[in-house]
Amino acid sequence: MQPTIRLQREDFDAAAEAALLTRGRTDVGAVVTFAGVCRGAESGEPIAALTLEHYPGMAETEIARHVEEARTRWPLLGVTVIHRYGRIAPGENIVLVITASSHRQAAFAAAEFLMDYLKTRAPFWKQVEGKAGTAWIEAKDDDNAAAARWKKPAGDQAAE
Amino acid sequence: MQPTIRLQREDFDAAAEAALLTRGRTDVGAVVTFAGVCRGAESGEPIAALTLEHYPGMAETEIARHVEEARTRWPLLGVTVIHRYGRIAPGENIVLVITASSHRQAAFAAAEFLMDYLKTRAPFWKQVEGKAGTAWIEAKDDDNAAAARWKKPAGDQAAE
Amino acid sequence: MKLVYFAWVRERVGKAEEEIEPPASVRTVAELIRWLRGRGDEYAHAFEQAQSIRAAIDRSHVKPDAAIAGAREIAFFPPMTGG
Amino acid sequence: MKLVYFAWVRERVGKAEEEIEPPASVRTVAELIRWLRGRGDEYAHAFEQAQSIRAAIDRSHVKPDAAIAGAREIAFFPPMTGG
Repeated sequence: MQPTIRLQREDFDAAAEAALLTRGRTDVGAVVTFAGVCRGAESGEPIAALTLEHYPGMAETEIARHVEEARTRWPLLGVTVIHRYGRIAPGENIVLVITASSHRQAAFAAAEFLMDYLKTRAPFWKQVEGKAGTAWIEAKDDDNAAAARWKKPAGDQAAE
Repeated sequence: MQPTIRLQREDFDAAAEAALLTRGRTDVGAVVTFAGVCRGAESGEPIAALTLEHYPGMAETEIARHVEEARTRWPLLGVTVIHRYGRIAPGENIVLVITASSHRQAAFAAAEFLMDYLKTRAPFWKQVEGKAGTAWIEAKDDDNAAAARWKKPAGDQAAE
Repeated sequence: MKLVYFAWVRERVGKAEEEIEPPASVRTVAELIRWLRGRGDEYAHAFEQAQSIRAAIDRSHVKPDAAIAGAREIAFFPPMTGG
Repeated sequence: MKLVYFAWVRERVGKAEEEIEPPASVRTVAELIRWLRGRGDEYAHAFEQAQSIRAAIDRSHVKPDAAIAGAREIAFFPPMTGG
Protein backbone atom coordinates (compact mmCIF):
# COMPACT_ATOMS: atom_id res chain seq x y z
CA MET A 1 0.00 0.00 0.00
CA GLN A 2 1.35 3.38 -1.06
CA PRO A 3 -0.28 6.12 1.03
CA THR A 4 -1.31 9.33 -0.69
CA ILE A 5 -0.06 12.44 1.13
CA ARG A 6 -0.48 15.85 -0.45
CA LEU A 7 -0.22 19.46 0.65
CA GLN A 8 -1.88 21.79 -1.81
CA ARG A 9 -3.55 25.17 -2.23
CA GLU A 10 -6.41 23.85 -4.34
CA ASP A 11 -9.50 22.02 -3.14
CA PHE A 12 -9.73 18.21 -3.17
CA ASP A 13 -12.37 15.73 -4.33
CA ALA A 14 -13.05 13.45 -1.37
CA ALA A 15 -15.15 10.98 -3.37
CA ALA A 16 -12.53 10.60 -6.09
CA GLU A 17 -9.83 10.02 -3.47
CA ALA A 18 -11.94 7.40 -1.68
CA ALA A 19 -12.66 5.65 -4.98
CA LEU A 20 -8.90 5.37 -5.61
CA LEU A 21 -8.46 3.48 -2.34
CA THR A 22 -11.02 0.78 -3.14
CA ARG A 23 -10.86 0.51 -6.93
CA GLY A 24 -10.22 -3.00 -8.22
CA ARG A 25 -9.91 -4.63 -4.80
CA THR A 26 -12.29 -6.67 -2.67
CA ASP A 27 -10.44 -6.85 0.63
CA VAL A 28 -11.66 -3.44 1.83
CA GLY A 29 -14.73 -3.66 4.07
CA ALA A 30 -14.70 -0.20 5.65
CA VAL A 31 -13.81 3.26 4.38
CA VAL A 32 -13.80 6.21 6.79
CA THR A 33 -13.58 9.68 5.27
CA PHE A 34 -13.01 12.75 7.42
CA ALA A 35 -13.42 16.17 5.85
CA GLY A 36 -12.50 19.23 7.89
CA VAL A 37 -14.38 22.32 6.73
CA CYS A 38 -13.79 26.03 7.40
CA ARG A 39 -16.55 27.35 9.67
CA GLY A 40 -17.99 30.83 9.33
CA ALA A 41 -17.30 31.75 12.95
CA GLU A 42 -14.46 31.29 15.40
CA SER A 43 -15.09 31.67 19.14
CA GLY A 44 -18.48 33.19 18.35
CA GLU A 45 -17.10 35.87 16.01
CA PRO A 46 -17.86 35.73 12.28
CA ILE A 47 -14.79 35.31 10.10
CA ALA A 48 -14.10 36.23 6.48
CA ALA A 49 -11.54 33.50 5.88
CA LEU A 50 -8.78 31.37 7.34
CA THR A 51 -5.21 31.47 6.12
CA LEU A 52 -3.18 28.32 6.69
CA GLU A 53 0.58 28.61 6.91
CA HIS A 54 2.75 25.49 6.90
CA TYR A 55 6.37 24.43 7.08
CA PRO A 56 7.12 23.00 3.64
CA GLY A 57 9.30 19.93 3.77
CA MET A 58 8.68 19.28 7.44
CA ALA A 59 4.91 18.97 7.05
CA GLU A 60 5.10 16.24 4.40
CA THR A 61 7.75 14.28 6.29
CA GLU A 62 5.95 14.51 9.61
CA ILE A 63 2.61 13.47 8.14
CA ALA A 64 4.25 10.53 6.38
CA ARG A 65 5.84 9.45 9.65
CA HIS A 66 2.46 9.46 11.39
CA VAL A 67 0.79 7.60 8.54
CA GLU A 68 3.49 4.94 9.01
CA GLU A 69 2.74 4.85 12.73
CA ALA A 70 -0.96 4.38 11.97
CA ARG A 71 -0.07 1.48 9.68
CA THR A 72 1.91 -0.24 12.41
CA ARG A 73 -0.97 0.19 14.86
CA TRP A 74 -3.88 -0.88 12.65
CA PRO A 75 -4.23 -3.22 9.66
CA LEU A 76 -4.85 -0.56 7.03
CA LEU A 77 -5.36 -1.24 3.33
CA GLY A 78 -5.21 2.39 2.28
CA VAL A 79 -4.56 5.88 3.68
CA THR A 80 -4.98 9.30 2.10
CA VAL A 81 -4.12 12.60 3.79
CA ILE A 82 -4.59 15.89 1.94
CA HIS A 83 -4.06 19.19 3.76
CA ARG A 84 -4.68 22.53 2.12
CA TYR A 85 -2.76 25.72 2.80
CA GLY A 86 -3.31 29.35 1.84
CA ARG A 87 -6.55 31.31 2.10
CA ILE A 88 -9.70 29.27 2.70
CA ALA A 89 -13.21 30.74 2.87
CA PRO A 90 -16.04 29.53 5.16
CA GLY A 91 -17.66 26.38 3.77
CA GLU A 92 -14.50 25.32 1.94
CA ASN A 93 -12.55 22.14 2.71
CA ILE A 94 -9.39 22.31 4.82
CA VAL A 95 -8.27 18.74 5.34
CA LEU A 96 -9.11 15.22 4.18
CA VAL A 97 -8.22 11.93 5.87
CA ILE A 98 -9.37 8.63 4.38
CA THR A 99 -8.61 5.22 5.87
CA ALA A 100 -9.55 1.85 4.39
CA SER A 101 -9.42 -1.47 6.21
CA SER A 102 -11.13 -4.85 6.27
CA HIS A 103 -12.97 -3.87 9.43
CA ARG A 104 -14.46 -0.64 10.67
CA GLN A 105 -12.71 -0.42 14.05
CA ALA A 106 -9.28 -0.07 12.44
CA ALA A 107 -10.51 2.46 9.89
CA PHE A 108 -12.23 4.64 12.52
CA ALA A 109 -9.33 4.49 14.99
CA ALA A 110 -6.69 5.32 12.37
CA ALA A 111 -8.70 8.26 11.00
CA GLU A 112 -9.16 9.71 14.50
CA PHE A 113 -5.49 9.14 15.33
CA LEU A 114 -4.39 10.98 12.18
CA MET A 115 -6.79 13.88 12.75
CA ASP A 116 -5.71 14.26 16.39
CA TYR A 117 -2.13 14.30 15.15
CA LEU A 118 -2.80 16.87 12.41
CA LYS A 119 -4.55 19.15 14.92
CA THR A 120 -1.69 19.21 17.39
CA ARG A 121 1.65 18.19 15.90
CA ALA A 122 1.70 18.77 12.15
CA PRO A 123 3.42 22.11 11.38
CA PHE A 124 0.40 24.13 10.26
CA TRP A 125 -0.88 27.39 11.72
CA LYS A 126 -4.27 28.98 11.21
CA GLN A 127 -4.86 32.70 11.06
CA VAL A 128 -8.40 34.10 11.03
CA GLU A 129 -9.51 37.18 9.16
CA GLY A 130 -12.27 38.89 11.10
CA LYS A 131 -13.77 42.35 11.37
CA ALA A 132 -11.05 43.42 13.79
CA GLY A 133 -8.22 42.29 11.53
CA THR A 134 -6.26 39.06 11.62
CA ALA A 135 -5.44 36.83 14.58
CA TRP A 136 -3.60 33.53 15.00
CA ILE A 137 -5.76 30.73 16.38
CA GLU A 138 -4.47 29.37 19.66
CA ALA A 139 -3.90 25.67 20.27
CA LYS A 140 -6.84 24.10 22.09
CA ASP A 141 -6.54 22.07 25.28
CA ASP A 142 -9.11 19.52 24.16
CA ASP A 143 -7.16 18.88 20.95
CA ASN A 144 -4.07 18.19 23.03
CA ALA A 145 -6.07 15.90 25.31
CA ALA A 146 -7.42 14.05 22.27
CA ALA A 147 -3.92 13.57 20.89
CA ALA A 148 -2.65 12.33 24.26
CA ARG A 149 -5.06 9.36 24.07
CA TRP A 150 -2.78 7.69 21.55
CA LYS A 151 0.39 7.88 23.61
CA LYS A 152 1.72 4.43 24.32
CA PRO A 153 3.13 3.57 27.73
CA ALA A 154 6.85 2.98 27.39
CA GLY A 155 7.54 -0.61 26.38
CA ASP A 156 3.90 -1.40 25.54
CA GLN A 157 3.56 -2.26 21.87
CA ALA A 158 0.13 -3.89 21.94
CA ALA A 159 -1.90 -2.88 18.91
CA GLU A 160 -5.20 -1.10 19.52
CA MET B 1 -32.05 19.20 11.22
CA GLN B 2 -34.01 16.52 9.35
CA PRO B 3 -31.96 13.30 9.24
CA THR B 4 -31.93 11.29 6.03
CA ILE B 5 -32.70 7.59 6.60
CA ARG B 6 -33.20 5.31 3.63
CA LEU B 7 -33.33 1.57 3.00
CA GLN B 8 -32.90 0.73 -0.63
CA ARG B 9 -31.82 -1.93 -3.11
CA GLU B 10 -29.84 0.45 -5.30
CA ASP B 11 -26.37 1.83 -4.64
CA PHE B 12 -25.84 5.26 -3.06
CA ASP B 13 -23.60 8.21 -3.87
CA ALA B 14 -21.67 9.01 -0.69
CA ALA B 15 -20.25 12.28 -2.01
CA ALA B 16 -23.65 13.60 -3.11
CA GLU B 17 -25.12 12.70 0.30
CA ALA B 18 -22.28 14.42 2.13
CA ALA B 19 -22.68 17.52 -0.05
CA LEU B 20 -26.36 17.72 0.95
CA LEU B 21 -25.38 17.92 4.62
CA THR B 22 -23.07 20.89 4.20
CA ARG B 23 -24.58 22.81 1.29
CA GLY B 24 -25.32 26.45 2.03
CA ARG B 25 -24.21 26.37 5.65
CA THR B 26 -21.04 27.47 7.42
CA ASP B 27 -21.52 25.99 10.90
CA VAL B 28 -20.26 22.51 9.91
CA GLY B 29 -16.58 21.99 10.72
CA ALA B 30 -16.33 18.20 10.46
CA VAL B 31 -17.96 15.61 8.22
CA VAL B 32 -17.34 11.91 8.90
CA THR B 33 -18.41 9.46 6.21
CA PHE B 34 -18.41 5.72 6.82
CA ALA B 35 -18.93 3.40 3.87
CA GLY B 36 -19.28 -0.33 4.50
CA VAL B 37 -18.24 -2.37 1.49
CA CYS B 38 -18.87 -6.04 0.60
CA ARG B 39 -15.61 -7.97 0.85
CA GLY B 40 -14.70 -10.80 -1.50
CA ALA B 41 -14.07 -13.29 1.29
CA GLU B 42 -15.75 -14.22 4.55
CA SER B 43 -13.82 -16.17 7.22
CA GLY B 44 -11.11 -16.83 4.65
CA GLU B 45 -13.48 -18.32 2.03
CA PRO B 46 -14.14 -16.48 -1.23
CA ILE B 47 -17.75 -15.42 -1.70
CA ALA B 48 -19.80 -14.68 -4.82
CA ALA B 49 -22.16 -12.22 -3.13
CA LEU B 50 -23.99 -11.22 0.03
CA THR B 51 -27.74 -11.11 0.30
CA LEU B 52 -29.13 -8.74 2.91
CA GLU B 53 -32.56 -9.42 4.35
CA HIS B 54 -34.28 -6.85 6.53
CA TYR B 55 -37.49 -6.33 8.48
CA PRO B 56 -39.32 -3.58 6.58
CA GLY B 57 -41.02 -1.11 8.84
CA MET B 58 -39.05 -2.10 11.91
CA ALA B 59 -35.66 -1.31 10.34
CA GLU B 60 -36.59 2.29 9.46
CA THR B 61 -38.19 2.94 12.87
CA GLU B 62 -35.31 1.43 14.81
CA ILE B 63 -32.66 3.31 12.85
CA ALA B 64 -34.59 6.57 13.32
CA ARG B 65 -34.74 5.94 17.06
CA HIS B 66 -30.97 5.46 17.22
CA VAL B 67 -30.33 8.53 15.10
CA GLU B 68 -32.42 10.46 17.65
CA GLU B 69 -30.35 8.96 20.45
CA ALA B 70 -27.16 10.05 18.66
CA ARG B 71 -28.57 13.57 18.40
CA THR B 72 -29.22 13.72 22.14
CA ARG B 73 -25.70 12.50 22.88
CA TRP B 74 -23.73 14.70 20.48
CA PRO B 75 -24.27 18.17 18.97
CA LEU B 76 -24.91 17.02 15.40
CA LEU B 77 -25.74 19.31 12.50
CA GLY B 78 -26.59 16.52 10.07
CA VAL B 79 -26.99 12.73 9.93
CA THR B 80 -27.50 10.42 6.96
CA VAL B 81 -27.96 6.65 7.19
CA ILE B 82 -28.51 4.58 4.05
CA HIS B 83 -28.61 0.79 4.26
CA ARG B 84 -28.95 -1.42 1.19
CA TYR B 85 -30.75 -4.75 1.05
CA GLY B 86 -30.91 -7.49 -1.55
CA ARG B 87 -27.99 -9.05 -3.39
CA ILE B 88 -24.67 -7.21 -3.17
CA ALA B 89 -21.49 -8.26 -4.98
CA PRO B 90 -17.92 -7.94 -3.61
CA GLY B 91 -16.66 -4.38 -3.95
CA GLU B 92 -20.17 -2.91 -3.81
CA ASN B 93 -21.40 -0.61 -1.05
CA ILE B 94 -23.58 -1.97 1.76
CA VAL B 95 -24.09 0.87 4.20
CA LEU B 96 -23.45 4.60 4.50
CA VAL B 97 -23.35 6.70 7.67
CA ILE B 98 -22.53 10.41 7.49
CA THR B 99 -22.38 12.71 10.49
CA ALA B 100 -21.76 16.46 10.44
CA SER B 101 -20.89 18.60 13.44
CA SER B 102 -19.00 21.75 14.36
CA HIS B 103 -16.21 19.63 15.81
CA ARG B 104 -14.67 16.34 14.86
CA GLN B 105 -15.07 14.47 18.15
CA ALA B 106 -18.87 14.57 17.96
CA ALA B 107 -18.91 13.57 14.29
CA PHE B 108 -16.55 10.61 14.86
CA ALA B 109 -18.30 9.38 18.01
CA ALA B 110 -21.78 9.56 16.48
CA ALA B 111 -20.69 7.73 13.31
CA GLU B 112 -19.12 4.93 15.37
CA PHE B 113 -22.14 4.73 17.64
CA LEU B 114 -24.48 4.39 14.66
CA MET B 115 -22.31 1.77 12.96
CA ASP B 116 -21.99 -0.28 16.15
CA TYR B 117 -25.76 -0.11 16.46
CA LEU B 118 -26.38 -1.12 12.83
CA LYS B 119 -24.04 -4.10 13.20
CA THR B 120 -25.76 -5.53 16.25
CA ARG B 121 -29.32 -4.25 16.75
CA ALA B 122 -30.78 -3.11 13.44
CA PRO B 123 -32.96 -5.88 11.93
CA PHE B 124 -30.76 -6.92 9.01
CA TRP B 125 -29.32 -10.36 8.28
CA LYS B 126 -26.50 -11.22 5.92
CA GLN B 127 -26.34 -14.42 3.92
CA VAL B 128 -23.20 -15.32 1.96
CA GLU B 129 -23.14 -17.14 -1.34
CA GLY B 130 -20.03 -19.28 -1.55
CA LYS B 131 -18.84 -22.36 -3.40
CA ALA B 132 -20.56 -24.64 -0.90
CA GLY B 133 -23.92 -22.89 -1.22
CA THR B 134 -25.40 -20.22 1.03
CA ALA B 135 -24.88 -19.61 4.74
CA TRP B 136 -26.11 -17.03 7.22
CA ILE B 137 -23.39 -14.95 8.80
CA GLU B 138 -23.25 -15.32 12.57
CA ALA B 139 -23.22 -12.36 14.91
CA LYS B 140 -19.70 -11.47 16.04
CA ASP B 141 -18.62 -11.12 19.65
CA ASP B 142 -16.44 -8.12 18.92
CA ASP B 143 -19.37 -6.31 17.30
CA ASN B 144 -21.40 -6.89 20.45
CA ALA B 145 -18.51 -5.68 22.58
CA ALA B 146 -18.22 -2.56 20.42
CA ALA B 147 -21.94 -1.84 20.80
CA ALA B 148 -21.77 -2.36 24.58
CA ARG B 149 -19.35 0.60 24.86
CA TRP B 150 -22.28 2.97 24.38
CA LYS B 151 -24.53 1.54 27.09
CA LYS B 152 -25.57 4.10 29.64
CA PRO B 153 -25.62 3.35 33.36
CA ALA B 154 -28.77 1.48 34.52
CA GLY B 155 -31.75 3.73 35.17
CA ASP B 156 -30.77 5.94 32.27
CA GLN B 157 -31.50 3.33 29.65
CA ALA B 158 -34.34 2.74 27.23
CA ALA B 159 -36.06 -0.67 27.37
CA GLU B 160 -34.28 -3.19 25.20
CA MET C 1 -51.93 -12.52 15.84
CA LYS C 2 -49.45 -12.38 13.00
CA LEU C 3 -46.06 -14.07 13.24
CA VAL C 4 -43.22 -13.05 10.92
CA TYR C 5 -39.91 -14.86 10.49
CA PHE C 6 -36.57 -13.73 9.12
CA ALA C 7 -33.29 -15.27 7.93
CA TRP C 8 -32.74 -18.89 9.02
CA VAL C 9 -35.80 -18.86 11.26
CA ARG C 10 -37.87 -18.14 8.12
CA GLU C 11 -36.02 -20.80 6.14
CA ARG C 12 -36.51 -23.47 8.79
CA VAL C 13 -40.19 -22.70 9.42
CA GLY C 14 -40.66 -22.66 5.65
CA LYS C 15 -42.72 -19.49 5.49
CA ALA C 16 -42.24 -15.74 5.99
CA GLU C 17 -45.40 -15.12 7.98
CA GLU C 18 -48.60 -16.69 9.27
CA GLU C 19 -51.63 -15.98 11.44
CA ILE C 20 -51.87 -17.97 14.68
CA GLU C 21 -54.15 -18.20 17.69
CA PRO C 22 -52.23 -19.61 20.61
CA PRO C 23 -54.20 -20.77 23.67
CA ALA C 24 -54.72 -18.29 26.49
CA SER C 25 -52.16 -20.16 28.62
CA VAL C 26 -49.38 -18.88 26.30
CA ARG C 27 -48.57 -15.54 27.86
CA THR C 28 -44.95 -14.66 27.11
CA VAL C 29 -42.56 -14.78 24.17
CA ALA C 30 -40.75 -17.74 25.77
CA GLU C 31 -44.01 -19.59 26.19
CA LEU C 32 -44.94 -18.84 22.59
CA ILE C 33 -41.63 -20.32 21.44
CA ARG C 34 -42.32 -23.50 23.47
CA TRP C 35 -45.80 -23.71 22.00
CA LEU C 36 -44.51 -23.21 18.45
CA ARG C 37 -42.00 -26.03 18.91
CA GLY C 38 -44.91 -28.43 19.33
CA ARG C 39 -46.44 -27.50 15.98
CA GLY C 40 -44.20 -29.72 13.85
CA ASP C 41 -40.65 -30.71 12.99
CA GLU C 42 -39.94 -27.52 11.06
CA TYR C 43 -40.86 -25.43 14.12
CA ALA C 44 -38.96 -27.73 16.47
CA HIS C 45 -35.90 -27.25 14.25
CA ALA C 46 -36.32 -23.48 13.87
CA PHE C 47 -36.75 -22.90 17.60
CA GLU C 48 -34.54 -25.64 19.03
CA GLN C 49 -31.99 -23.15 20.38
CA ALA C 50 -34.13 -20.54 22.08
CA GLN C 51 -31.07 -18.53 23.15
CA SER C 52 -30.26 -17.91 19.46
CA ILE C 53 -33.70 -16.47 18.71
CA ARG C 54 -34.48 -12.77 19.00
CA ALA C 55 -38.03 -11.46 19.13
CA ALA C 56 -39.85 -8.21 18.41
CA ILE C 57 -43.42 -7.30 19.30
CA ASP C 58 -45.00 -4.75 17.02
CA ARG C 59 -41.56 -3.92 15.66
CA SER C 60 -39.79 -3.29 18.97
CA HIS C 61 -37.15 -5.62 20.38
CA VAL C 62 -38.41 -7.57 23.42
CA LYS C 63 -37.01 -10.08 25.88
CA PRO C 64 -38.29 -13.68 26.32
CA ASP C 65 -40.37 -12.71 29.37
CA ALA C 66 -42.30 -10.03 27.46
CA ALA C 67 -46.09 -10.47 27.54
CA ILE C 68 -47.69 -11.15 24.18
CA ALA C 69 -51.21 -9.97 25.13
CA GLY C 70 -52.46 -7.39 22.63
CA ALA C 71 -49.61 -7.98 20.16
CA ARG C 72 -50.54 -7.52 16.51
CA GLU C 73 -47.24 -8.74 15.03
CA ILE C 74 -44.58 -10.86 16.67
CA ALA C 75 -41.30 -11.41 14.80
CA PHE C 76 -38.66 -14.10 15.35
CA PHE C 77 -35.19 -13.89 13.90
CA PRO C 78 -31.52 -14.71 14.57
CA PRO C 79 -29.09 -12.17 16.09
CA MET C 80 -28.79 -9.23 13.72
CA THR C 81 -25.85 -8.93 11.33
CA GLY C 82 -26.40 -5.68 9.45
CA GLY C 83 -24.06 -2.80 8.78
CA MET D 1 23.04 27.89 10.57
CA LYS D 2 19.69 28.82 9.09
CA LEU D 3 16.79 29.91 11.28
CA VAL D 4 13.23 29.81 9.98
CA TYR D 5 10.18 31.33 11.65
CA PHE D 6 6.47 30.66 11.25
CA ALA D 7 3.15 32.27 12.16
CA TRP D 8 3.36 34.96 14.87
CA VAL D 9 7.02 34.20 15.56
CA ARG D 10 7.71 35.12 11.92
CA GLU D 11 5.52 38.22 12.16
CA ARG D 12 7.21 39.46 15.35
CA VAL D 13 10.75 38.80 14.20
CA GLY D 14 9.81 40.48 10.91
CA LYS D 15 11.39 37.93 8.60
CA ALA D 16 10.77 34.34 7.52
CA GLU D 17 14.39 33.16 7.70
CA GLU D 18 17.95 34.23 8.29
CA GLU D 19 21.49 32.92 8.64
CA ILE D 20 23.06 33.25 12.08
CA GLU D 21 26.28 32.29 13.79
CA PRO D 22 25.73 32.08 17.53
CA PRO D 23 28.80 31.89 19.82
CA ALA D 24 30.05 28.44 20.82
CA SER D 25 28.67 28.95 24.33
CA VAL D 26 25.13 28.62 22.87
CA ARG D 27 24.62 24.86 22.94
CA THR D 28 20.89 24.11 23.26
CA VAL D 29 17.63 25.33 21.81
CA ALA D 30 16.79 27.06 25.09
CA GLU D 31 20.17 28.81 25.07
CA LEU D 32 19.64 29.86 21.46
CA ILE D 33 16.29 31.42 22.40
CA ARG D 34 17.96 33.37 25.22
CA TRP D 35 20.67 34.52 22.84
CA LEU D 36 18.14 35.55 20.19
CA ARG D 37 16.24 37.66 22.75
CA GLY D 38 19.31 39.85 23.09
CA ARG D 39 19.42 40.63 19.37
CA GLY D 40 16.77 43.37 19.47
CA ASP D 41 13.28 44.36 20.49
CA GLU D 42 11.61 42.32 17.76
CA TYR D 43 13.37 39.17 19.00
CA ALA D 44 12.69 39.98 22.63
CA HIS D 45 9.00 40.29 21.72
CA ALA D 46 8.88 37.14 19.58
CA PHE D 47 10.59 35.00 22.20
CA GLU D 48 9.34 36.63 25.40
CA GLN D 49 7.22 33.56 26.33
CA ALA D 50 9.58 30.67 25.76
CA GLN D 51 6.94 28.15 26.85
CA SER D 52 4.78 29.19 23.86
CA ILE D 53 7.56 28.53 21.35
CA ARG D 54 8.05 25.18 19.65
CA ALA D 55 11.27 24.26 17.86
CA ALA D 56 12.38 21.86 15.16
CA ILE D 57 15.92 20.97 14.18
CA ASP D 58 16.33 19.86 10.60
CA ARG D 59 12.56 19.42 10.39
CA SER D 60 12.07 17.24 13.45
CA HIS D 61 10.37 18.45 16.61
CA VAL D 62 12.83 18.93 19.48
CA LYS D 63 12.66 19.94 23.14
CA PRO D 64 14.34 23.02 24.63
CA ASP D 65 17.29 20.98 25.91
CA ALA D 66 18.12 19.61 22.44
CA ALA D 67 21.70 20.29 21.31
CA ILE D 68 22.03 22.56 18.28
CA ALA D 69 25.50 21.38 17.26
CA GLY D 70 25.51 20.33 13.60
CA ALA D 71 22.03 21.70 12.90
CA ARG D 72 21.52 23.01 9.37
CA GLU D 73 18.04 24.48 9.93
CA ILE D 74 16.36 25.42 13.19
CA ALA D 75 12.70 26.44 13.12
CA PHE D 76 10.73 28.37 15.73
CA PHE D 77 6.94 28.53 15.72
CA PRO D 78 3.87 28.64 17.99
CA PRO D 79 1.94 25.50 18.99
CA MET D 80 0.52 23.92 15.85
CA THR D 81 -3.10 24.47 14.84
CA GLY D 82 -3.60 22.44 11.67
CA GLY D 83 -6.29 19.97 10.72
